[in-house]
This record gives sequence, C-alpha cells and structure tokens, in this order.
Amino acid sequence: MRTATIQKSDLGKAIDLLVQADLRVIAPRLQPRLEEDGPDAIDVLTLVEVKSGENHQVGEGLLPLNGVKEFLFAKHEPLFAYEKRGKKIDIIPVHHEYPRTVIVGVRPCDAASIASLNAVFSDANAGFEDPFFTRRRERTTIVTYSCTAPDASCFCTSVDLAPDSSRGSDLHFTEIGGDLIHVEVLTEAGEAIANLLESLLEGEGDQQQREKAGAAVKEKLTRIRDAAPIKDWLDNLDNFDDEMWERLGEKCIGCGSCTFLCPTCHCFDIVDENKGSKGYRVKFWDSCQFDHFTLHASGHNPRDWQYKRYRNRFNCKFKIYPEKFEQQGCVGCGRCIRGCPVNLDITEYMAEVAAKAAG
Amino acid sequence: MAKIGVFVCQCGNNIARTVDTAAVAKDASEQNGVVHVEDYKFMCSAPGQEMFKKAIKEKGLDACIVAACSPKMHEATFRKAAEAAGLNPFKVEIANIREQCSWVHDDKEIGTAKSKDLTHMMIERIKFNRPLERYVMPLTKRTLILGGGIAGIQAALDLANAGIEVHIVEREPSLGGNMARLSETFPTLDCSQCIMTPKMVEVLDHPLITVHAYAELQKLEGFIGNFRATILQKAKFVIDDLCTGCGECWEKCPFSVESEFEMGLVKRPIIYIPFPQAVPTVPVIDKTECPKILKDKCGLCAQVCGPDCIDFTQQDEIKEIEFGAVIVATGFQLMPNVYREYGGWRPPHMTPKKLTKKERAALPRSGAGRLVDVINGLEFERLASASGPTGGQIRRPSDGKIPETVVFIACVGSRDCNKGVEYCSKICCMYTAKHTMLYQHSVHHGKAYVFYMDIRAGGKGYEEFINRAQNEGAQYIRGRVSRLSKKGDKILVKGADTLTGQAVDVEADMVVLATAMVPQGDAEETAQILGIGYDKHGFYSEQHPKLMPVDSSTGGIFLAGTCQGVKDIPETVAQASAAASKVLALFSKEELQRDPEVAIVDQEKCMNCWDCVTVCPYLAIDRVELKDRNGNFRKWAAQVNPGLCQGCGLCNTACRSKSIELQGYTNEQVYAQITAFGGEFV
Amino acid sequence: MIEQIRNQARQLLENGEVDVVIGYAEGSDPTRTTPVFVRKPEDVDRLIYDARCINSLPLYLNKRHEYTKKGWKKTGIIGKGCDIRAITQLIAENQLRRDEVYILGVPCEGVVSHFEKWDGSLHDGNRASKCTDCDVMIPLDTDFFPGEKPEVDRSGPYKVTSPKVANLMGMENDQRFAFWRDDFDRCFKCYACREVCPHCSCNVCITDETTPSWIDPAAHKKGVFSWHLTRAMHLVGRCTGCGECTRACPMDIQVDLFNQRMKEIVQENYGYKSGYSLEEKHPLITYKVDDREDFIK
Amino acid sequence: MGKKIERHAFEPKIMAFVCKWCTYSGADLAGTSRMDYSPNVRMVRLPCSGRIDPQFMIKAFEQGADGVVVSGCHPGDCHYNEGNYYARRRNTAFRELMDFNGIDIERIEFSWISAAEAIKWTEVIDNFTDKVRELGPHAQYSDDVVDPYAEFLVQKDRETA
Repeated sequence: MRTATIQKSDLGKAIDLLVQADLRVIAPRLQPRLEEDGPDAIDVLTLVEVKSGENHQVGEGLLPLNGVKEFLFAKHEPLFAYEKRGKKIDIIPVHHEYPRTVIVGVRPCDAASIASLNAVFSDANAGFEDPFFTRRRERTTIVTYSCTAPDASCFCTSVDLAPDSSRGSDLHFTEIGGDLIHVEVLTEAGEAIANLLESLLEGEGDQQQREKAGAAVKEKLTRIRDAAPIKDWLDNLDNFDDEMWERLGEKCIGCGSCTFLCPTCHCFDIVDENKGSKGYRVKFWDSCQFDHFTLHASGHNPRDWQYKRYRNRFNCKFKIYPEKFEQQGCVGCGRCIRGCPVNLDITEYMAEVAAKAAG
Repeated sequence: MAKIGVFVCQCGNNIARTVDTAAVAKDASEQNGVVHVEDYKFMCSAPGQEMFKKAIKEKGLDACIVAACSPKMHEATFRKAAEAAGLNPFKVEIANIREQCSWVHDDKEIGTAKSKDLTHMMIERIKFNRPLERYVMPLTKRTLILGGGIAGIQAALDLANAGIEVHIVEREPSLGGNMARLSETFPTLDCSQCIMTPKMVEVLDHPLITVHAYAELQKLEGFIGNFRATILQKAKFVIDDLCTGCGECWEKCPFSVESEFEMGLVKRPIIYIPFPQAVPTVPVIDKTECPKILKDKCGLCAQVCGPDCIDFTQQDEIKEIEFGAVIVATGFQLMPNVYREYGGWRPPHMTPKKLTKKERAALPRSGAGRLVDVINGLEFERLASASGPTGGQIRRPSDGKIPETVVFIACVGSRDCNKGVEYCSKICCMYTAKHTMLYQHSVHHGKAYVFYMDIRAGGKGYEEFINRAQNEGAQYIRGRVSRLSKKGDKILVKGADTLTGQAVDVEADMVVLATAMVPQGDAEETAQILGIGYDKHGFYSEQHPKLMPVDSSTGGIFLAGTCQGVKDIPETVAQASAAASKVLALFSKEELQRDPEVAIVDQEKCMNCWDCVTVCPYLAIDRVELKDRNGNFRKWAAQVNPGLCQGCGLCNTACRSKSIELQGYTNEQVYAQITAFGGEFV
Repeated sequence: MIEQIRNQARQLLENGEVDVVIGYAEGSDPTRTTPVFVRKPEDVDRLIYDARCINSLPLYLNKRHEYTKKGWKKTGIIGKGCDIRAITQLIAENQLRRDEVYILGVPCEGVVSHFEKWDGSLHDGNRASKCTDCDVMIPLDTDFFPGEKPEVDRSGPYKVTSPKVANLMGMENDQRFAFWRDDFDRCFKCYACREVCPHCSCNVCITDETTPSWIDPAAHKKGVFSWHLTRAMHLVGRCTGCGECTRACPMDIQVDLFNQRMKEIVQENYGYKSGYSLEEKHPLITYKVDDREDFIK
Repeated sequence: MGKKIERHAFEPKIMAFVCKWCTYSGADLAGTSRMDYSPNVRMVRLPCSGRIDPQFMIKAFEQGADGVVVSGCHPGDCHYNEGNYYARRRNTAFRELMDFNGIDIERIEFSWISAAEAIKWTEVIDNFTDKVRELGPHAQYSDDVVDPYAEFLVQKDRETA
C-alpha cells in the first residue's frame, strides 16, 4: 500500500484528530514519579486511553509496561451473568461494548504478538473463535512505531523480528532522522486511519531511508541468540529431562510476572463470582507458573517443581506454539527479563540450548 | 441441589403485626434451593412442630430455616424436632425476625423487607451447613478431688456413695481443712469436730475413696473425661500400711515447733499428726526440722516405734492417675494476723498489707510494741475448742489469764478498698456473734464488746442468732476502731460509736479480729496447674456467675466451697454436692458426647505457624506429626482436641491460610451470609 | 570481604557442613545480580557481594518453595542484615529451624532500589529507602561474619523511611484513595508480591481458595483491592521490610507502602519490631489488657 | 397498626458482625424490651468478636454495605476470656490499613455492648445509621470497587421491567 511522512511534532495533533473522529485512542503515557517520593519510586510508562494529544509519549521511552495484549484479550471479562431463582437458573448474556480503537505507538515486538494471539483466539484453523477477542481485534487498529533505542534486554532479532518489523501492524511509523517519520500503510484499517490523518501526512516516504534507519537500530541490539536449533532440540524428548532445566530454573520463584508481562502468553481461568444467588462467570488471566495451574483434583501435580513450570513456558514459546499455530511464540520484547525479580533469563536458556544442540 | 424448607412463624401477632409473613414466605419460595415454605401462627407449638417434622419427612428436606424468634429461644427446639424427623440438627437455622425485627420496627413495610433479607441470608448460609455429628470420646469414671476439707469430703462421699471412684488429694497430713479447727458452728452451736470426724472416718473407710494425704497435685494434662494427673506424694518417712497410729513416736519426740493447725498458739513435735482426731492417723516427719534427716542425729521415734514403720530413707513419690473429672475444693485462709506476727502499731483494717523487708525489720519483735493478745477468728476458735491448746478454757495467749473483757472487731480487712479486700467476707458477722456467745458461755462474768460496721445476717436462723448474741450480753457498738495500744497488761481499744457520735475507749484483756476470708496463698499457681480462670483476688472463676456457678472455665473441672468465693459451711456443702451431681451427670453416659461446633484442621493446608496454638484460650490445639504410609515423618500440622475446644473461633481468624475452621461458623457459611446481604430498606 | 565469605563457603562445602550455599552471582546484565545455589566448593568463586545484591534470599528457605524436597539438611545462606531479620522471623514463625541454616552475614552499606538504577556506584539517588536508618547493616544473628562484629544499638523504634508514606498520610482521604485506585488499576494479579515475600508461607494462599473465594481472582478493582488489603493485613507485625514486593512488581506498584505504614502502627501501638527475636510472638496473636481502644465506643 | 418509620432519600445499608453472647443477646433484649432502632442493620451472629475476620468486613463493603458494625463483649467479659482482646488488636490494625488505603473508616463502628446494654445497642445503631446516612453512599466502594459488571444485571432488570 502507500507510504508517506509525518512530522514528529505533529503526533499530538494526529492523536487529536483520531479522538475527534470518535475513536478510542490508546497511547503510551509516562507517569513520572515525584522526587519527593524518594528513590524507591520510578517512572511508569503504560499504554492508556488518551483524550487529547497533549500528554502522550508516542515514540518515546522503550516499551510500556503493559503490552497491547490487555486491549484485545482483557485482563478480566464476564462471559455471562446468571441468576438462580427457585429451581431455575437464568443465563443472561452480557453486553460488552467494543469501541473502535486505535493503539498508537505500539512497538514492533508487541505488534507481532497480536498475530500470535490471533492464532490462539481467532484462527479459523483452531476450530474455535473467541468472540470477545475477535470483535475487539476487528475494531482495533495498530499503529506501530519502530524502536530507536533498544536496551540490553531486547532480543527481537533472535526471534526473526527486528526493531522496525511491521508484522501485525496496520500502520507503521519509523523515524528517519530529523523530525521526520516515515509512514507505511499496511492494511485497509491502516488506510482508514491514514485518511483521518491526511492533513498531517506529506508526500511519499523514502523506503530506503526507512530501511537504513531500521538497520542502524538493529546494530544497537546486544543480546543475540540463535533460535534456529531450539525447536529441533526440544523435539527430541530425551531432552525433556535434561539437567539444564533444573540447573537454570531452580531459582525461579513462580511469581508469574513473566507470563503476565508476556505479550503472547494467553492462558486464562474462569470462575463464577457469586453475589448471593446471582453472579457472573468471569474469565481472567492465569499463569502456567502457578503451582496450582496443573494441580489435579486428586492432589497430584505433574508439574510439581517450579523448574518444570518454567520448562513448560520455554517449551510453549519455542515448541508448542510453532507446532500448533505455526507462529512464533516469543517476540523478543525482553519484558520477562526486565520484570524477573530473580534474573531468570530466557535468552540464557536459548544460548544453552543452542550450545547443546551444537554439541 | 439443596432442598430447603422455610418455615415462617407469625408468633401469634408478635411477628405478624409488623411483618407480612405471607410475603416473606412467598419471597423465600422463590429463592434458589427452596422447595417448601410454610407460614404458620405458632411454629413452636405442638402442631407447628408436627408440621415441621412432616415437611422434612415428606418433602425430603435437607435443610430448614425457621424464621421466628431469637435462636436463643427455640434453636434447640427445632433442632431436636429435626433430629426426630431424621434431619441432622445442625441443618436447621433460625432467622431472627422477632427480637431483631418485628419487635423493634413498627413499620410493616420495612419490617417485611428486613425479614426477607434476614431470611435470604440464612437460606444462603444453610446451603453450606454441614451435617455435624456429636463427638464421642472415652470417659474415665474416676474423680479427682483437690482438698480434703468439708467441701472435698462432702463431694467425695456423694460421689462414692453413687458408685464413683474418688481420689482425694490433701496436702496436709490429715483431712479436715479449716472446718476441723472450728470449735462450734453457727447458728446451732453444735460442735464442729462432732459433725466432721464421722465424715472423715467414713471417707477413709469408703472402699471407693482413696485419700492421698500429705500429697500435692503437680500437673494436670488432658481434657474433660480424660485427665491425667501427676500427684506428688510427699515423703512422710512413716510407712502408711504398718503404722497403727499408736502415738508412741510423737509423744517421745524431743523437739517441737509451732503447730500450724493450732495457729502457732502451741507447739507440736516434729513427728506429728496435726490434731488428735486426724484422719488418717498416720504421723509425718517434718523433714525441714527433723535433726535425724538434717544432721543424722536423734532418731528416737524409730527406736520407740513398735511396728517399725519409720523409714528415714523414704523419698517423694510421683503417681500418675487418670481421671474423668476434677473437683477443686482447695478452701481458704484467713487474712494473716499481723498483730501476733508483727506487733500492734497500725489500725486493724490495715492488716493485709504485705510488709516490705525494711518495714518488717523496723517492727518490734517482742516486748513493748507487740500485742500478743490480739488474735484472729481462727485463733479464737482454737482457744474455745475443747480439743484446743487450752482444753476449751478461754485464756489469753500472753499469760494464760482468763480475759475479763474481750473486744471483737468486725470487718477487719474486708470491705476495705484501700488496704484490704473490697468484698464482704460474709461469715464474719456470724462467727463474731458466735464468738461472743462462746466467750460468755465460758467466762460468765466476762464483757464482750463488738465493734461493727453493719450486721449482715442473711441466712436461715442467722438474724435470730445475732439477736440471741446481743440478748446474751454482748455489747454491739456501731463504729470502727482507730487504734489498739498497750496499756499495762491490757489493750486500749480506741474506737467510736457512730450512733451516739461519741468516742469509745475500752480497756480489753484480749481483742479478736474478724479478719477477712481470702484465697489460699498459692491459689493462682494451683489455677495455672489446672488451667482454670481466677479473679483478681485469686478466687476461681465460675463459668457463669448465675447459671453455671459450679463449673470452672474449663470443661470437666468443677468448683466447690470457698476456693470459688466466700461461703459458710452450709453453702460450701451445698456446692460440694452440686459439684458431685455435675460429675455424676457427666459420668451418667458410657461415653462422652461433645458439641460438634468446634474447630477442625485441614492438615494438608496447615503450614504449622502455630498461631492457632498461641491464641487458643483452652490449649485445645495440639501439634502433631503427619506420617506417610511408610511411617516416615511428612509434616507437622495442628490438630484440635474436640474435648477441649469450646468453639470460640479465635484460631479461625488467626489462621491466614484458613486451614482451621470452626464448624457451624465456617468461612463458607459466613461468606454466603454476607454475599446474600441485600440491605434493601423497603 | 567477599574473599572471606568465599573461603568460609568453600570450607563449609568441603567439610560437608552445609549442602548448599545460597548467595548472589553476576546476572545476565551488568546491572543485575542473580541468586545462585553453590553446591560444589569449586563454584564458590561465583559468589559476589555489592550494592546490586537486592534479592532477599531467605525466600528460598520458605517451605512453600519446596527446597526442602531437595534433601538439604543444612543450608548456608549469605544474608544482609535485613535478610537475616527475615530468617529470624521465619524461625519465630516455625517455618524454619535455626539449626537448618548457616548464616554468612555480610556488612551492608545499602543496596540500590532497582537494578535499572545501578550506574556503577551507590548514592542517594539510587539507594533503596529501606537502607536509610538501618540498624542491621551489621547483622544481628550470624554464624559467620567477616571481621569484627561491632556492637550496635538496635533498641530504637521502627521508623518509616519511605517519604511516600508520609506524603500519603498528608493527603486527604479521597486523594489517597485515588492514588491507590489509579495504581491498582495497573495490577493484573500476577502475585509476584506474594511469591517474592519471604513471609508468605501458606501452602494454599487465601486468594487461591475457592471455598469460599474471599478474594475475587479476577483483576478488577474489587479483586485487586481485597487482595492488597488482605496481603497487607496478613503481614501486619510479620513483615521485615525487605521491600521485595515493590521491586518485584512488574507494574511498579509500591505495595510495600502498606507494609511500612502497618509497621509504624504496630510500633506505635504495641512497640513491636519484627525479626529481632526468635521467641516473641507477632502482635496480632498476642494482647495486653490495656491495649489501645480509643476508637471503640 | 404500627407507626411509619421516616424514609430518607438515602438509606444506608449496614452490616453488623456481633458476638452471640453479648451483643446479639443485647440486641435480643432490645427486642424483648420493645425498643426502637434503625431498621438498616443486618446482623451476622458469630461466637465471639475474636471470630470476626477483617475479610468479613472487606466482603461486606464489596457487597454494597455502606457501614459495618463490629461488636462484642466488654474487655474482661469475653465468654472465651480473651477473644475480644484479639478483636481489638486486629481492628486497630485493620482500621489503620483501611485509612491508609483512603477508605473512610468512619464507616466502621466498633463498640462493646453487653447482653444487658440494649439501650446502648439501639443508640449505637441509631447514631451510626445517622452518621452513615449523612456520609452518603459508600462511593469508594460502590462506584469504584464493587461489582465491575453491575450494568449487565441492571440491563436485565430493565428488560424484565
């Protein structure tokens, strides 16, 4: 589709235009911590709904704490309400609202994760469609913004992505020097947004400059692993009980931060929230790192030690996902590395496996 | 799916006046799980209960709500009815729509709305009521009685005569207690020894009663029905079985010390029986004084002993015996008489203060300051007793002179918030009146003065007794005494007559103080051994001041006599018999049944922080080791002893992991009740 | 200093006195350190200690983490003063026996508040606030300590060191509520705050309970509020203030502010400081007849 | 036939957690003495004030209670000797915690009420109801925290109406 450019200083105006078009606009916003709150407080960058272009950090900072995941696959949502009266139980459908949404300033890794989630929740091949996810996905447009300053935990290049990849994007922004941003329209949904921003867009973008900019950023990545041999090594079932799992994973405390932060993790649980004899059946995020995740009613737990749970996570990303969904399970955003309280590093596993595979 | 029946009671017009019971019933019928509702005039009446039972049987109800009066009124009634109809009684709950709704809100619309809400909450709650079975535990039908005074003796005889095995632990060498010290008893003036001694002998001869004289309770473990007592049998140095009580030894013993039984008025030998009528008549050797034991000198008693029953090598002995119930009858002491001990330098109502070492050193030990002829009630009893040190002649301690004028002072130490105890010692008015009579019967020309605050003579024949004492010549002066001092060989009593407003000085030959009755000096330690509660004075706490005056705060331990509070002899005996009947009721079944509303532990979930053990007021939670099937240690866990648990639920709240739960008030039940809370006003 | 620790650890492992030494090693980034389990004497050189050693290692001694299943009879552990307080508290709560651990104490000069803030040195801009006014920089109860252990007066009361607590208390109720509401909005209930806590020792956490579910497991406000209130309530008088809950929070919610405030309350009302005594019971399971009751009508 | 109780624009919902020995009996006594008190209160009967878990109070607020009453025997009168002392400590801590969270602690009332203090019970309930009525609905909990999906049931009610 087409390309264009936009001035970086016009991003605020762009958001204003989108808000004026009655879209729900999600953009990164920094909540700076106050000096008077002491050294424990730190700045918090999150994706939140913005009502105007005045206060946004599109293209600034690195990654927001939360990914786009929570805007498509909600942290919690009711499936239906019920009411028990006498001997009868009424099932009352819930009325979700699916506002048209545009998420601006999504990093390429997060955008790529949407494809992975899509494969789980709405791929026709899976034989099942999650109506909530699909409807949200249909009404959400992703505006990606290429990275300019990856940090030490980023490793997207190790999983076939790059700081400027546009997988999963509808509209893609890349800084190409000065105040100029290269705009790529990738889908029809992206086109619709581009049309709304028409007054700010100028001419055609220089594809060469964009690629040069992307390549320059790619150079800055320091964490590079070879993911190619992992799948084969994992496929060999002898390696399921390799000593490496326990050695690397014994420090894992099972906090689940990695899974909740991960833009592709998608496990959920369902409970009934009762209020007397009425209530809701609610779906909410769960994590394979919790000890009761695989706890059987009998009391037996096949993943009885924490390292086995982390082994599952690694397998899920590099074996199960590619096998089942023909999709990359890991997008290399590095959130799990940054967020881990005990410095359990998925790339250490990758390196170890690569080394083992190489013999 | 639950099959709940809801029974709404109109209570005549009591509920129906301000609650539309039909509407409550209709609303309940629409609730999930409710399959049967009734709206009836008197649910607690015979036809009401019949209806209740019939519905349970016919509809196969598995839970019932009775929306009626307070559960305090009829919870038991309906639970019993349910049991009769084959439903577990703990599947019945009461929604209190009378005391807490219809009687307090006059507005029918509001009353109805609130009743509906209260019923909803109960409907949701009862879905989580588990059918509970009463705990059945073994029962050791043996009773431990602590103290061999009149209370212990009475309880022992009542129990033993009903066929229950009894062990009495008495720390003195003989049974009898304080009552054995008395000369005559009010209001009939019959001789204490005469009514006491036959009972003591009966106890000793009773095949079901074992007397552990000169023994102490060291430890009490276990719980109701299943106590295990550790009894320390102090060495008597006399072999019980061989001794015939002939008296050779104590007559020959060359040494003597102050007699405890005679309140130090005379001396006793070192191998001794406390008093001539002692039961058992086996002497003991006071090992703290005996030169043979201390320095290996003398040993005369052993030489004179015919049956050769003196054994200086005897050691203290520990006995462990199991009991099903305990009766505590440890009695009282009179407030110590500081006059005889320390001298008379302060007003009488200051007596109980414990002196500091310095004060004690400053006291006159003998001579001028010391008022030997100021004695307390029990000392007077000994002087008046026919078997006492003076053979029943009342002679004053200092020079043995027969006192011509005696002043009796009532309320010494009692009813004195500042320097004594704040309670009324209750028996002093009566025994002072008795003393005036005993004195005047013995010394016909003697003058008796009584200084008193009020006369409290509530009891059968008591007021008449006081009148008799006054008629017989005792002069009652209403007022307090400010000072006692020595004047020649007499005691100058400075007092006041508040009725005439005049100062009264009496020169007395002897002064008798009606000092207050107080708990035994080691009452608190004993309570801690037993695990029972006590008040600030040291009297043991009854479980309920009105309705359970005999039960201690711990199940299976009962109280008798003055260890629980001031009492006279008839009251003591009555309470002893009451305690005995409580034990009999407890022992009337072959096994012990306990209320199932106690805590239980999910031992897999328990993470053994022992917070529950710390908060449990009844020591009802044990720490147990769980084993795997090979018998290897697996983990620690808490375990509730349903015999001790009283169902307070403190552990339940303290437990963070919610692995301990109070049955009948479980988390699920309360949770359901809260979630059903609608709070709609109308 | 670290050489002495390494030597001691080596000796312990060689003599078989301990099965493992839990300590810190270089992490996967230059700014990070990681917990490490040293089992072989030759591996002791991996042990390091500096201001980046944030983690509270006693969490690995908590039975919930099932390290006991590994058959460790005795565990050596490198502890900062605050971590050793956590060990003391674990022992007081019967989660550990003193003879199951060998404590290698380190003299501590404070640690950084977050790995991200490490810039090569420790200074006022990155020192965790828990390290100001710390009275266990020289640890209390150790089996080994490099060098002389000077006497330290630890009788002072607990003081809140995070200025945020005072800032919040200075606010109106509504502002305070709004602060928490906005912060809790980010919470997705990963329970990192729970898992990283050395004192969360329940086999089944109350929030994972379903009979009944006191705390809604979903991360809506109701579920989040009741979770954080419950967590703070369960730690009253037990928290030893390692601040790991805040650091571990992937959404950077300062959950330990609750704990700090509660410690202040406990100090004011009951004069109790956790983690200084092996015997003392925490204040919610003890009482005094004359406790404060000015709020009771 | 009964007198009309005044209706206010806002009627607070109040939940009371009480000990069965003292306060519940005191409330019963208020009934047997035919006293009047605010009908806004719903009671949960528990064996002891020491059984009152802070969890109950959180849940009560979640369920839409505008105020919570906690009550048991006076210190020293506890049927279980010491339960109310623990309740006192737990509530001291819980109130401070709620306060730090910015939740209005005016909405939690703690009172010692003996089985004989029916008058005190009515006074506590009346005064507390008035106080909470003045404070208004518990917005923090009813708007921000409680029932995130309430609109669904509301919608249903509209449909049936």
